[in-house]
Amino acid sequence: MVEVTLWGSLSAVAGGKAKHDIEAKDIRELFRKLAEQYPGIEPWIDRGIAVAIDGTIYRDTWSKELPPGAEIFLLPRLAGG
Amino acid sequence: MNFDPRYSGRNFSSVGTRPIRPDGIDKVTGRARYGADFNMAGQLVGRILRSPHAHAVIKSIDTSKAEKLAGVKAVITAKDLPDLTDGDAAMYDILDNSMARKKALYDGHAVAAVAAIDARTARQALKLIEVEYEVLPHVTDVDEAAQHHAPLINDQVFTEGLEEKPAKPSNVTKRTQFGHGDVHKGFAQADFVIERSFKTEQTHQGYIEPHACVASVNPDGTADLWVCTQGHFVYRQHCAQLLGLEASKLRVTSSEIGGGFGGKTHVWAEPVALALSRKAGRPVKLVMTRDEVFRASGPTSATSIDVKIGANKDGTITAAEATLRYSCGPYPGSWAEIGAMTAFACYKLENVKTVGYEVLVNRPKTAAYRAPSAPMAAFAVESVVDELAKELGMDAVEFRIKNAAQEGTRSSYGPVYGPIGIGPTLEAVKSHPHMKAPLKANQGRGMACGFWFNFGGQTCTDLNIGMDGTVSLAVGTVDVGGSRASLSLVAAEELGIDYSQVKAIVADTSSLGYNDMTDGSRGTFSSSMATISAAGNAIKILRERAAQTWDIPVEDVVWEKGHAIAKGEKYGNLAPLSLKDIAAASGKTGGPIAGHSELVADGAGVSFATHICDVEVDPETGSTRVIRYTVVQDAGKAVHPTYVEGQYQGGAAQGIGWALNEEYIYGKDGRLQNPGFLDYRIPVCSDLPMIDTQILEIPNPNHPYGVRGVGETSIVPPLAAIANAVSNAVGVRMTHIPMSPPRILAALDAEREG
Amino acid sequence: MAGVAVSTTINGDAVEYLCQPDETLLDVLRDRLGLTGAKEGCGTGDCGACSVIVDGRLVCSCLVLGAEAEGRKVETIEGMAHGDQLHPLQQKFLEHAALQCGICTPGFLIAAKDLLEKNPSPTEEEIRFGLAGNLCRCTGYDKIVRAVQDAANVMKGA
Amino acid sequence: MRYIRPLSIEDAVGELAKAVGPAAILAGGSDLLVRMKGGFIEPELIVDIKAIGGLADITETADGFRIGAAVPCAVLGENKALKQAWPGVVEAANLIGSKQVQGRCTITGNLCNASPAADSVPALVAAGAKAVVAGPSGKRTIAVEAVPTGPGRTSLAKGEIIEAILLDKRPDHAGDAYLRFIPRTEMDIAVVSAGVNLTLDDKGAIKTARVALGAAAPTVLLVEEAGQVLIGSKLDEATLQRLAKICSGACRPIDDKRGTIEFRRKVAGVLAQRAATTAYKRAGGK
Repeated sequence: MVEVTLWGSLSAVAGGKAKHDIEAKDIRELFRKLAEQYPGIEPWIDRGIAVAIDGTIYRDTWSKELPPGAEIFLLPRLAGG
Repeated sequence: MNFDPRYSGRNFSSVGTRPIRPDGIDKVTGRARYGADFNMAGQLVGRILRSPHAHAVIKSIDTSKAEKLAGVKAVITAKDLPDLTDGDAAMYDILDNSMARKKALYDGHAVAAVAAIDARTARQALKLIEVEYEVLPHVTDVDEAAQHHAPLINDQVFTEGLEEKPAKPSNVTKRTQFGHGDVHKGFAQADFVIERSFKTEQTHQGYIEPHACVASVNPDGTADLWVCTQGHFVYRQHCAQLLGLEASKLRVTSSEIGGGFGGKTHVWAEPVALALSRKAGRPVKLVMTRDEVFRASGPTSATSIDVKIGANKDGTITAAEATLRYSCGPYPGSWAEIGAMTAFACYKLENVKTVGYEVLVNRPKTAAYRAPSAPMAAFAVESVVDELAKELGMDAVEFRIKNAAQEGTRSSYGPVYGPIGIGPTLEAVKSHPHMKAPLKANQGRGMACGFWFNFGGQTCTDLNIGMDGTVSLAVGTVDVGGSRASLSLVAAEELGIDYSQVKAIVADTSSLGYNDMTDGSRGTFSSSMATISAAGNAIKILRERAAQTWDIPVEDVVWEKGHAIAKGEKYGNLAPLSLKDIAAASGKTGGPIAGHSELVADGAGVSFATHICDVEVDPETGSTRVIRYTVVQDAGKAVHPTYVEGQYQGGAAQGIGWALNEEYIYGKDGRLQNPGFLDYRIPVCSDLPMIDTQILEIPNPNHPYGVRGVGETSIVPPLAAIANAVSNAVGVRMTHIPMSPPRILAALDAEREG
Repeated sequence: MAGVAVSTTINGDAVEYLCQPDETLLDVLRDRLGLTGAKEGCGTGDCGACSVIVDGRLVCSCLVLGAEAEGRKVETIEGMAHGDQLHPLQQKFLEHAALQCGICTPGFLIAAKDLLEKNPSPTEEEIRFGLAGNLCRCTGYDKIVRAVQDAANVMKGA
Repeated sequence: MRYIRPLSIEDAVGELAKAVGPAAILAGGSDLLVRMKGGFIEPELIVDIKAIGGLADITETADGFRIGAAVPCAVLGENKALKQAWPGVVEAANLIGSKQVQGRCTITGNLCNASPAADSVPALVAAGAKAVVAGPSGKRTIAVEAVPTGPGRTSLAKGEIIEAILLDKRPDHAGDAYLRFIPRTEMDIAVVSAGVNLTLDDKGAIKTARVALGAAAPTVLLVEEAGQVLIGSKLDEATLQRLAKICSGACRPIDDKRGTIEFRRKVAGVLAQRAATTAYKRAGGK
């Protein structure tokens, strides 16, 4: 079980709640379970969500494991110059 | 992938040196080939007809006269680019932006295009195309567009991110929010609160090379595209999808790129060139004029930002809040969102809240520009931070040091920071001689901080060892400022050979696996990881070949300083085999030796910078000159320090231009008034002083060398640093960027009149 | 439209071409003669990327008609090195990393060559004003100015 | 389209006079080629005047200087005698565009382009320069301020060419200066500008004065009242204040992408003061 924090706008489509406890071993499973629970999140995942694990931002490594006790924070996937 | 990206704190022999870049001679002799320097047999000239209206329904387009003109080989409109986007809204916007479908949404929006045997014929043909417009009311100002009575740009847009879905459409496409704590409580605790509103005008990346491409589509569905781009693989995906081509049959070659800064991360005319070529059955060269670059590529957002910061008497910030409105052009974007994330990223805050609003306007579609959205937010925040320090009677640097984020701080955008460099850059600034240098009358000194995330992404490289022992490195990130030199250094470092033995090239889309866009300061970060990985794979083969030669187990062979060494006393008489030796024998030991790597380079390290700037203001004319400038920035690890300095200096120079003179000026008619380098005033050589740099190296734990990105952060602090310097020079707080002479003189006169 | 026959000298070689009366020297160099070292950054004389020297005068080739080159001597970036011997400015631009994307580099080198021929010991200010007609968006000009200073020292010593 | 390079002014005038479609004179081309590139004009005939005898020369005569219509501005800066006599005119000419542009552009072209913001024109007007006009009915000499009649318009008739600009020989105790305001340090078009030309009497008081403003009205503005206020003074603070006020008041500027009405008014006065101060010093005043 990991505790996941959603950024402001995303929590609006996840029952208005910023913090969620989810049983997930990696980013892929986290996204799947979030989408099962809150179908409104799916288009956001398609557009891109980055996952910060203990402060390090992962944008594409969906196989990245979520260590127990780690701080998991979801962020928009951004564009750069 | 068994690649371990963790920082290892090793010593270097090549990394950190400053050799001459591999593409240098071609560039000083005029041989390097950029977007417009390539030609194909039978090539036609493409030209685009653009809307003179900011907002208009396209009622009809009659191309018959143009088609009849001798020498015209193809005329296209949106009909020739049918919608194949299959519900993908972002791709549909790219399609519509390439060629307007129902409405022209800004001055310069493409409505038709021709391919002809020469430029003169193409120009004449454009004049023969008859477009019937129904002109609609337009809006170009970000604040006006956000009003509920503003002309609607897209009546299908309802503001996202609100608690309830709005009943009426709006130009505000999205609301986003970040932060933590309770700002109301925080402001209640504050002894001092400063609240101000700011505006920044739209600027352009201003790369000197206009967009240019040569497109050739064959009847069998294969195609070639030669183009200046920051991401040829992304261009391939987008063009293939928009044209209905199979991606692997469209080969995109990235030319030398004459500057991008985010502006070449997006297709504009490339799908048009391909469509023209398909229709004409001949290659088509399409080069934008400078006027077209300004009117119809992707400038940055214009913004309107409110900032409120409170602090108690001891100098601790108790609460910080910002509302940010960013223009997106006529299509939805996420630019205010990035501004909202970066605004307070430098600080340790108990209570912080930022809200971003994305706003549609009748201007060209916003694209990324170097740390996109961060400079405007930093301008607003760092101006208020400076003012608050004054109010508190604290030194501006000390106040920032007291409130700087550090390892373990919860960032204003959410996650907790690992090791970061904001504190060290501030300490370096505090002790920098620049801070103590004397100033004369009408001169002032300012400083400001900046933050950027930095990205990684999908990356693929190939490392091939020739029979003579030299190494060719094929990378898929585009070289925008010397990355072939830095990546060659990395290959040399890993293999233990001399830099001169490595030659890096940027491979085309048919020669290498997919690579993400070269954006977010990711070029050296990502491709160095992939190069380290590819070199590791090559070394594995080199060891195997040596083991085979010696007829010993591969486990007993190690790779040290460019040589295979048989480890163990029993091999005492085996002389080490050099890379050259092994390469020479490769034909008889199993064939060519290569290392390949494909990976997602994630874990980019955030970076911070603090800048110091001295200005002199002429109080009679409002003219401002930057007389001294210093950049202090964390690089994580500088692979090629000279090019790192170059990034720092270039970012600062762009920020100086933005702060003082660059802006898009629209007339009441919604037309861009200054689409050229004469009146869009980027800094010239005599406008700038030398730009001093100090590179800090706080290793990124997620890169073997500790590399963070370096390309973007340096454009973030200058707007605020200069505004703070102007304020310290002549006592006026400038809240509107650019701080052009008429704006400064008006502010000074208002101050004098009290 | 009647073509104009032009006989001229480019980088020391006699060259003949036929061009249209409204064609610029830049178009002729790039599209007819394959000399693509001069770049078109603006086409209006505001960026200097197309700089060439005509009869000893530094000009923007986008503001010269191809027809005007009749009987003149034109120098372009392609003629700056002597065989495999780079001009000191070219060498110093490489050593100082005075280029990032490199699109402005040919124009800067030509302008700097003209500057040093007229003023072999320029001050920093003279270099900055002398090169103000050449836009660079990558470097902030710092390393360009240093490269020109260094080249001037080398050339004086030579 | 035809390109011709006549060898005599008569041939050039003849070709222009008989041209059927739009015709353009080419000297430096720094305005013409930009306008052609932008599609603002498509001339049927381009008359390159650089091969016409004498047009590429600066000659010093008993009366002063004769600057041929095809002399690039860079050459003005290299002419020591001219620079010494008319430093304000030369500095104005050497502010146009970049080094590259100065290698081509001419003061005659700058005048005939008829931009209110032309750099060399206020300096020429202040200097009392004259233009020699050759046309189908012979030659005439006119004051330079009589050439532009509005933005992009001149008083020249079909077939007429300005073949030279004339500047008077300088008496003792004379000086001129030109200043413009631009947002950058180089490469910009003047937001507003001022040219001042003074002669002093033996005691250092101003004997004659001409003040001209650029980018302050549809054409260059000769501010006679400003000249009057200087005459008799030694450029004391009160006179400078009055000069600034008169110049600011004389402006009829517009708001545009380069500046505002208020900015232009105010800075016109500031520049007139500064240019007058420089001209006064150059004339030997203290």
